[in-house]
Amino acid sequence: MRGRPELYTSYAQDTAFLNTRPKRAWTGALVAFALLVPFLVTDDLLVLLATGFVAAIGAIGLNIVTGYAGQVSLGHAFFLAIGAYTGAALSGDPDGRVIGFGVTSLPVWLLASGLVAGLAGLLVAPLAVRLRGLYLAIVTLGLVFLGEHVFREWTSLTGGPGIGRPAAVPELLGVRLDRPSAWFTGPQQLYLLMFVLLVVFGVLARNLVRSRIGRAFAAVRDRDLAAAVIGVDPTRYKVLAFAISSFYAGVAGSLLFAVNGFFDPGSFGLLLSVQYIAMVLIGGAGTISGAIMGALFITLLPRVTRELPEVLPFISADATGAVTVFQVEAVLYGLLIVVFLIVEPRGLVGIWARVRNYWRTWPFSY
Amino acid sequence: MNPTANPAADPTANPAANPVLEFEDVTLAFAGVTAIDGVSFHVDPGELFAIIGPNGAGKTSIFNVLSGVYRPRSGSVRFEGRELLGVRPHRIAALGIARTFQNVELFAHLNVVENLMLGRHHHMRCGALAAFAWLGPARREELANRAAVEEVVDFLELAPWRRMPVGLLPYGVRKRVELGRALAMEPKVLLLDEPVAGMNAEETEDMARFVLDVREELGIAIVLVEHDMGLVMDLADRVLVLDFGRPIRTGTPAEVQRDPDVVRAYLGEARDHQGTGGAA
Amino acid sequence: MSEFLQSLVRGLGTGSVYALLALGFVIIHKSTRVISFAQPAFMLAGAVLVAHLSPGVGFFLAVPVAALVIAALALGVERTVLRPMIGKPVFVVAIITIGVDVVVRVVTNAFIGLDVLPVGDPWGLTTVSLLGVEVQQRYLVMLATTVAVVVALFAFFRFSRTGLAMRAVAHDQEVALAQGIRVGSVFALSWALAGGLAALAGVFVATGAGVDQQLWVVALKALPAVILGGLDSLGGAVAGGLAVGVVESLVGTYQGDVAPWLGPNFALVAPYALMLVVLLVRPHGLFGAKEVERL
Amino acid sequence: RGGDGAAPAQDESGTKVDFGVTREPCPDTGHPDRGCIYLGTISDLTEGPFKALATSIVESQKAFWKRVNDQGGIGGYDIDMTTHVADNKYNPQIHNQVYQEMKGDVLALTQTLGSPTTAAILPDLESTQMVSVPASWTSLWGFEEVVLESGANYCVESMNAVDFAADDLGAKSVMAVHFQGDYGDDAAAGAKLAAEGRGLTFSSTVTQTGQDNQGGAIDAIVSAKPDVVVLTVGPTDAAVIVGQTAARGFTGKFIGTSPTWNQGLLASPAASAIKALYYQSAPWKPWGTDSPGHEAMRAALSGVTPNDGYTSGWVWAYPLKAALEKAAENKDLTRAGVLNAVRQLESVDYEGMLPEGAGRFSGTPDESLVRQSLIYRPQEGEPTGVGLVKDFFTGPTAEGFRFEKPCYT
Amino acid sequence: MLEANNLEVVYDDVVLVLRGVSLKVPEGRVVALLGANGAGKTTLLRALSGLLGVHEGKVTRGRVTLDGEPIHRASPSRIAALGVKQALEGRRVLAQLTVEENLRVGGHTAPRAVKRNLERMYELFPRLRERRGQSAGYLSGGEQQMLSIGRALMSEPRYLLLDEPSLGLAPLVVQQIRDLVVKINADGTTVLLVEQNATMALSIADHGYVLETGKVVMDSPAVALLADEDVREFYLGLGGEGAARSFRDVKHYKRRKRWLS
Ligand SMILES: Nc1ncnc2c1ncn2[C@@H]1O[C@H](COP(=O)(O)OP(=O)(O)OP(=O)(O)O)[C@@H](O)[C@H]1O
Ligand SMILES: Nc1ncnc2c1ncn2[C@@H]1O[C@H](COP(=O)(O)OP(=O)(O)OP(=O)(O)O)[C@@H](O)[C@H]1O
Ligand SMILES: [Mg+2]
Ligand SMILES: [Mg+2]
Repeated sequence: MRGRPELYTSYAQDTAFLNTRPKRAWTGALVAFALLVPFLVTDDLLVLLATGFVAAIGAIGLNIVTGYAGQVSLGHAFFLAIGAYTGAALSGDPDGRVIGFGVTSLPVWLLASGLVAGLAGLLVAPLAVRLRGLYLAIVTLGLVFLGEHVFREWTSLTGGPGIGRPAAVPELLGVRLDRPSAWFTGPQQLYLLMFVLLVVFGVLARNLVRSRIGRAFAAVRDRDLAAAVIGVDPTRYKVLAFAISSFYAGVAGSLLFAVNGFFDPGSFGLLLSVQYIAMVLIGGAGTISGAIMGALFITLLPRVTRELPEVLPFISADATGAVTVFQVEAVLYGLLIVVFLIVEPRGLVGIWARVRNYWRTWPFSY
Repeated sequence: MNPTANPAADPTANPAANPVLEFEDVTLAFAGVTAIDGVSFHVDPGELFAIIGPNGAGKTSIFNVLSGVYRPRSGSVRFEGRELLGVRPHRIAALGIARTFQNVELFAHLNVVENLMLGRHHHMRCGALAAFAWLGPARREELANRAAVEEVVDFLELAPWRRMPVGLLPYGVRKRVELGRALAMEPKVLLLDEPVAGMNAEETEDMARFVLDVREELGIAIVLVEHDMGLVMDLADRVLVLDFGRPIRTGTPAEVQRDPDVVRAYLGEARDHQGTGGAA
Repeated sequence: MSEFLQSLVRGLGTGSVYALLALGFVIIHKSTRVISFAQPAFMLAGAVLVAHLSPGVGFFLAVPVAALVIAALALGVERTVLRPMIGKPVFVVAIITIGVDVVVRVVTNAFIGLDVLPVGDPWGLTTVSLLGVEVQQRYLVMLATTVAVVVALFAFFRFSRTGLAMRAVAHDQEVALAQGIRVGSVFALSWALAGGLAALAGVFVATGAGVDQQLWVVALKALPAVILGGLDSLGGAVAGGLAVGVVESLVGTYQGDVAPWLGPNFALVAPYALMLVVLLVRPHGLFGAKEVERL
Repeated sequence: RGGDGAAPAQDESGTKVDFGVTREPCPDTGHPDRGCIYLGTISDLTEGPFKALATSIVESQKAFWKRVNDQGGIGGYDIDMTTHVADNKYNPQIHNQVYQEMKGDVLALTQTLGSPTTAAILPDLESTQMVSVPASWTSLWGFEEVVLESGANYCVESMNAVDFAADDLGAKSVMAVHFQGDYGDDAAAGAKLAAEGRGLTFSSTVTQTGQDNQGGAIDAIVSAKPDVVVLTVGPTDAAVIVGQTAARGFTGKFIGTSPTWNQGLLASPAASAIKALYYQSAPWKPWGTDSPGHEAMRAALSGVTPNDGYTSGWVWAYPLKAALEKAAENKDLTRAGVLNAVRQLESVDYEGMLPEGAGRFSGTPDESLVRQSLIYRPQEGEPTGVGLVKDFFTGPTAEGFRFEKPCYT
Repeated sequence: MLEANNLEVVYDDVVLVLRGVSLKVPEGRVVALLGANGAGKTTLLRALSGLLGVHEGKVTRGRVTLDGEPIHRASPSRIAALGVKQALEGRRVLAQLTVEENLRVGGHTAPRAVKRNLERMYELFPRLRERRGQSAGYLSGGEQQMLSIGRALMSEPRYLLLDEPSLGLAPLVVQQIRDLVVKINADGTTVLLVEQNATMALSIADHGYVLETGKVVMDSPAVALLADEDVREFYLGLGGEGAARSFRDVKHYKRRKRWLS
């Protein structure tokens, strides 16, 4: 088969996970590079990247319901919160100020967080399947507000707004991963942990979306009436998409604050939901790699905008003047998102597709 | 296609005695419109049954009743003796009724193979957990169904477009993909809603060939709605003519064509309908 | 009884502000199918502008000037940022409006300064007695203004071609273009209207105490209002806005006695709960158009 | 790499240094012969709820440290607090991120604003021995060794407010209307302790920020009709609450905790109600006071519109200055050295801005607790709109209070 | 005269669809445009009516002129105001609007004549009068097609670009459409007719063009096209001898002949 690497000799090859040689090569290189990163950059960046990986898990989840199944949900923050509180409560100190059960083993609380959030998704889904488009988006946003109210009031669980509680304890086989160990610093360990988890959950999601279930999601998204007539039950798959997406959100939620170690109910507002939608759209809806890229983009963007004023000579680094460097940062953050989406509404994946097409046809246009 | 999966080849079925599809005195009304008004007909196994009638006569509505999208006010619809009213669309599809749509209803962002694979959705069983893992059964099932889909691709000569998102395909090809998706469902009855509308003479011929092949090689009963009289008169075994939701005539193509009511309501005078390609 | 009436009137007063905001959302949605999350920023900007203008030119001149300026600002935003997005996925556009909101709001914040800014309205907290119920003047003014605005809008949409053109643009831009409708102008008009309405609402919100940075949060109350009323119905926006105001007020007054277990401040999220319940029954809100679909 | 770098070292005079201290001069203090101590600031500078307050704190502390540098610096070093200033948008996660970014480059934090935000970095502050100055008055800080608090905390301030209400206003019933979180909960806890101690009827209501979100609080006040309401909210919210309750016929008094006040309220529609009903408690004296510290502050900040955010920022900086001086004296300007110096502080020289004896960081929380606060009333013509009613006093409740744990949890 | 000169159109900056197409639509005539699916007929109409932009398409070479004035850079609304109007392909009704509102939208550029034209459309398509208050999205396929044509006629355009008007219409209605085109043409509207139903199109056209993969391959008077071997075979569905074939006979042999491939 030399010289024709793209020729498939079986459907198995065609449907394989990484079905072309360049894809395999790229993925291998990327993974190798990611594993080297903790030894190349400083802790603060590692913490940021670890957060980005967790966000990517959450964004993959949102992408399943929004990008694949076409149900735009602004309620992701609610499910993230459920995951975060489940994880924190399970692994929390039994004698602490807030509810805790002392089950610190990461796999246990991680799974539990996912399941509880997934269950919540399942409960909400019947409402969600009746609605479409912006109605669904805003009703799920309502969920976020109602959730905020509950978390504000349920202080024995959440510690209350403005006070908060410790997050889930990342302990694996008796080792606290957020504390320095003999070989690694805390951030290095967290980075590696989150990276591995992202790979695991990314591969699982990828499997799902190329299965019959993933196709059913897409069918329901593109045209649910027609989907029903060819044998796909739209209600069932909308519910399933919601549940799976919430499961991912739960997992991500429980991990998200494990990096920081602390969180309060104020973290789960409109802004968080919007950030996740932005991740999905900026990455490119309907692709797993897009969700990951989008999550990293949104997570790293503030860091970039913090660095930008230093290299832009016309901005004074003054913290208090009429125009402060922070206002410039915040404005830049907004502007970058706006400009990015105007230039490439299909997101990072769209840019990638363009680059690829350009090189494919280069040097001929058309 | 997979001949063993062909229901019409099932020796236990008794084609002569039992119609596959029975539509009995069905009435369907929307606010202000009676779309179907006391229509009855039946379709025998292996038969090609055509429904014609002016625009808005209720042809598509009959299809929508058959596939469970519309719930008629009264009447009865039976498929292989089983009552279909009240059964939800995806269940009906699983029972073995497949259709194409008047305004092509493909899943625009998926490619041809994926659209056809969706046709096989109810033949597959794997659940979410198996799908996540992509091991053993899930994978085997995927490959087996993929093979079935590739047969349809060959049958309808869709190979050049296999990996193209259907949203980018020419109209004629899309119509063919839709037929393919219906065939991938391995139905017992195939409902075709204006399969050659918007096609030129040559493309119409191609489509006609596929329809005939389906019927002859797979023995599936077909219900055809079409305004191209050349096609209808040529292919159909029996024709039902509707006007304003009411049946005005059922008979062989030749009988129907001569009926003065049909000519007045639908065909129009002074035209030779035989053999003109295109839509008239 | 008088407690009930007072609560009701307060609800109608704040509700009319929500209604103004909701109208802005609906107008933009009607012509673009997008929810503009930039409305909160326009609202804040309007209030800040009035606060700065009214000491100089007086409140009653400051308000129309500010409404016009914010309308022009919205127009500018539409022209530069939204125009290139015509025909792009609505949720992408919605995220863009969030970016716009951040930018406008941060810039506006810089003009708030360290102190609470009064808008200089003449009503203060004076109350009048109306049929035995003590009512704050400003609520009456809000209600009256809202009614006037709504009547004007209705007349405009009813008697001009533009209303129909807007709906055409919203549903299918290519069709609208093919009929010779100037899609760009329709967009511009709807953004400008929505911007002006937001500014007006902002001023009203600020009449009670003054402008601070958190004023924009009020605009979010318009979301349950538009959903409740139906995204594409002007009448629905008004009804939804008033309903949200009244529900909030009545729940605030009575929930403590009736259902304390819902927690203090449940009133603030009650509109969302109401929205959930209503949408269970009517998936397109009270007055929203059903999606028209057939095979 | 991983890790933060900086290994302990010694400068030429034998002072031990590690993080955030360089031999190179500060970028813009203009003393090329001195080294530089970098301090970090994490505050709410753009979109968050405390932006107005935060900007004045930052500006004031800039002036404070500039004055320190002008007066000769500390142990041969200038202090730089302009290089590492970050905006937390009042979000714990962002707070943590920017903290991680700066933590290798600063010796201590001269400001970390907000409780949930600071809580998000607290374990790290402890483990890295990063001494830091909060921009709040929570009773919790009294128990955190690395956190340098100044003045009466909210809890004590409210105790004194209730005692004042009972003694000077003759109140029989008290209601706490408060935000949730350390600020409101701490104050409400103090008010409750005092009310119970004095045998007053007590009730409390939580509310949220936002002008149209005060309906619940207003309804609660109007229906309970307490003699005195202890308010721990934001200024606009206070205007809405005081104005609307008065409009609905409420005639009881309000005592606001310090962050509740803003002189802009005197220009708001609620002004007349506020002038009639409102009292203001405070941990220290306002902008226009005559004391060496206040005078120095006004001189250093000439040209700004008076605002007590400046006063707070200025006062909060004193203990850190004292700790740095002590550490320099000990020839140990490492983080551990600074923390050690904090443990040795018997008192801090607040230049008259706080009463004698304040700033005893060497003692137990109960010993170092500042129990004195003041009461003001709105008064037009004063620089920050308030005039003194009752000078530094310790009410009976605070006097007898055993400070063994934070007032709220 | 509406004229395209050596037109080249590209979609998405990469897909070249028209490769140097020239076409003339003289005032007062009916011109037919034939071509297989995907040949670029619709694209050509879009280029004439200015609607390429909506589809990320661009005229990269050549020009479109109306009475000698170049219009390929003009906005669609301006072109519509000049009297060039395209009836979009594929029943693009505004589903949420009622039938009558759809028609009114069509009259956007001729607001004064709306009332009269509404009456005219209802006379042409009585079916639409019956359904006037109904949401257009619920109409049957053929009814939607009628609505789409009616909407284009509402503004009394000078040049009407009809994209597959007979699609999905009953034979009787196809005759009506044919008669309608003849009538409005007689009333002074110039028509460019894109059709798959070549028999119908050529029977009323003065002139015809055949488009294949983005190029004009035939450009002759309609009568000449009607007589052409290839046109007869591929577009009219007539066998070489001119007799109608039965579909049952053609099914087992396949032909793949194109002029240019
Ligand atoms: N969901 C619906 N709501 C209201 N009216 C409907 C609905 N579906 C169909 N109708 C009406 O019922 C009538 C029959 O429609 P149907 O689509 O069955 O016609 P048809 O025979 O397929 O016509 P065509 O040949 O034009 O496709 C039409 O007048 C149509 O307007
Ligand atoms: N928006 C678009 N982006 C990219 N390619 C397009 C676009 N629209 C059309 N095309 C391509 O341009 C070619 C010509 O399309 P066009 O719609 O003009 O053909 P047509 O002759 O009208 O065909 P039909 O008979 O199917 O209507 C097709 O190959 C089509 O795939
Ligand atoms: Mg039909
Ligand atoms: Mg076309």
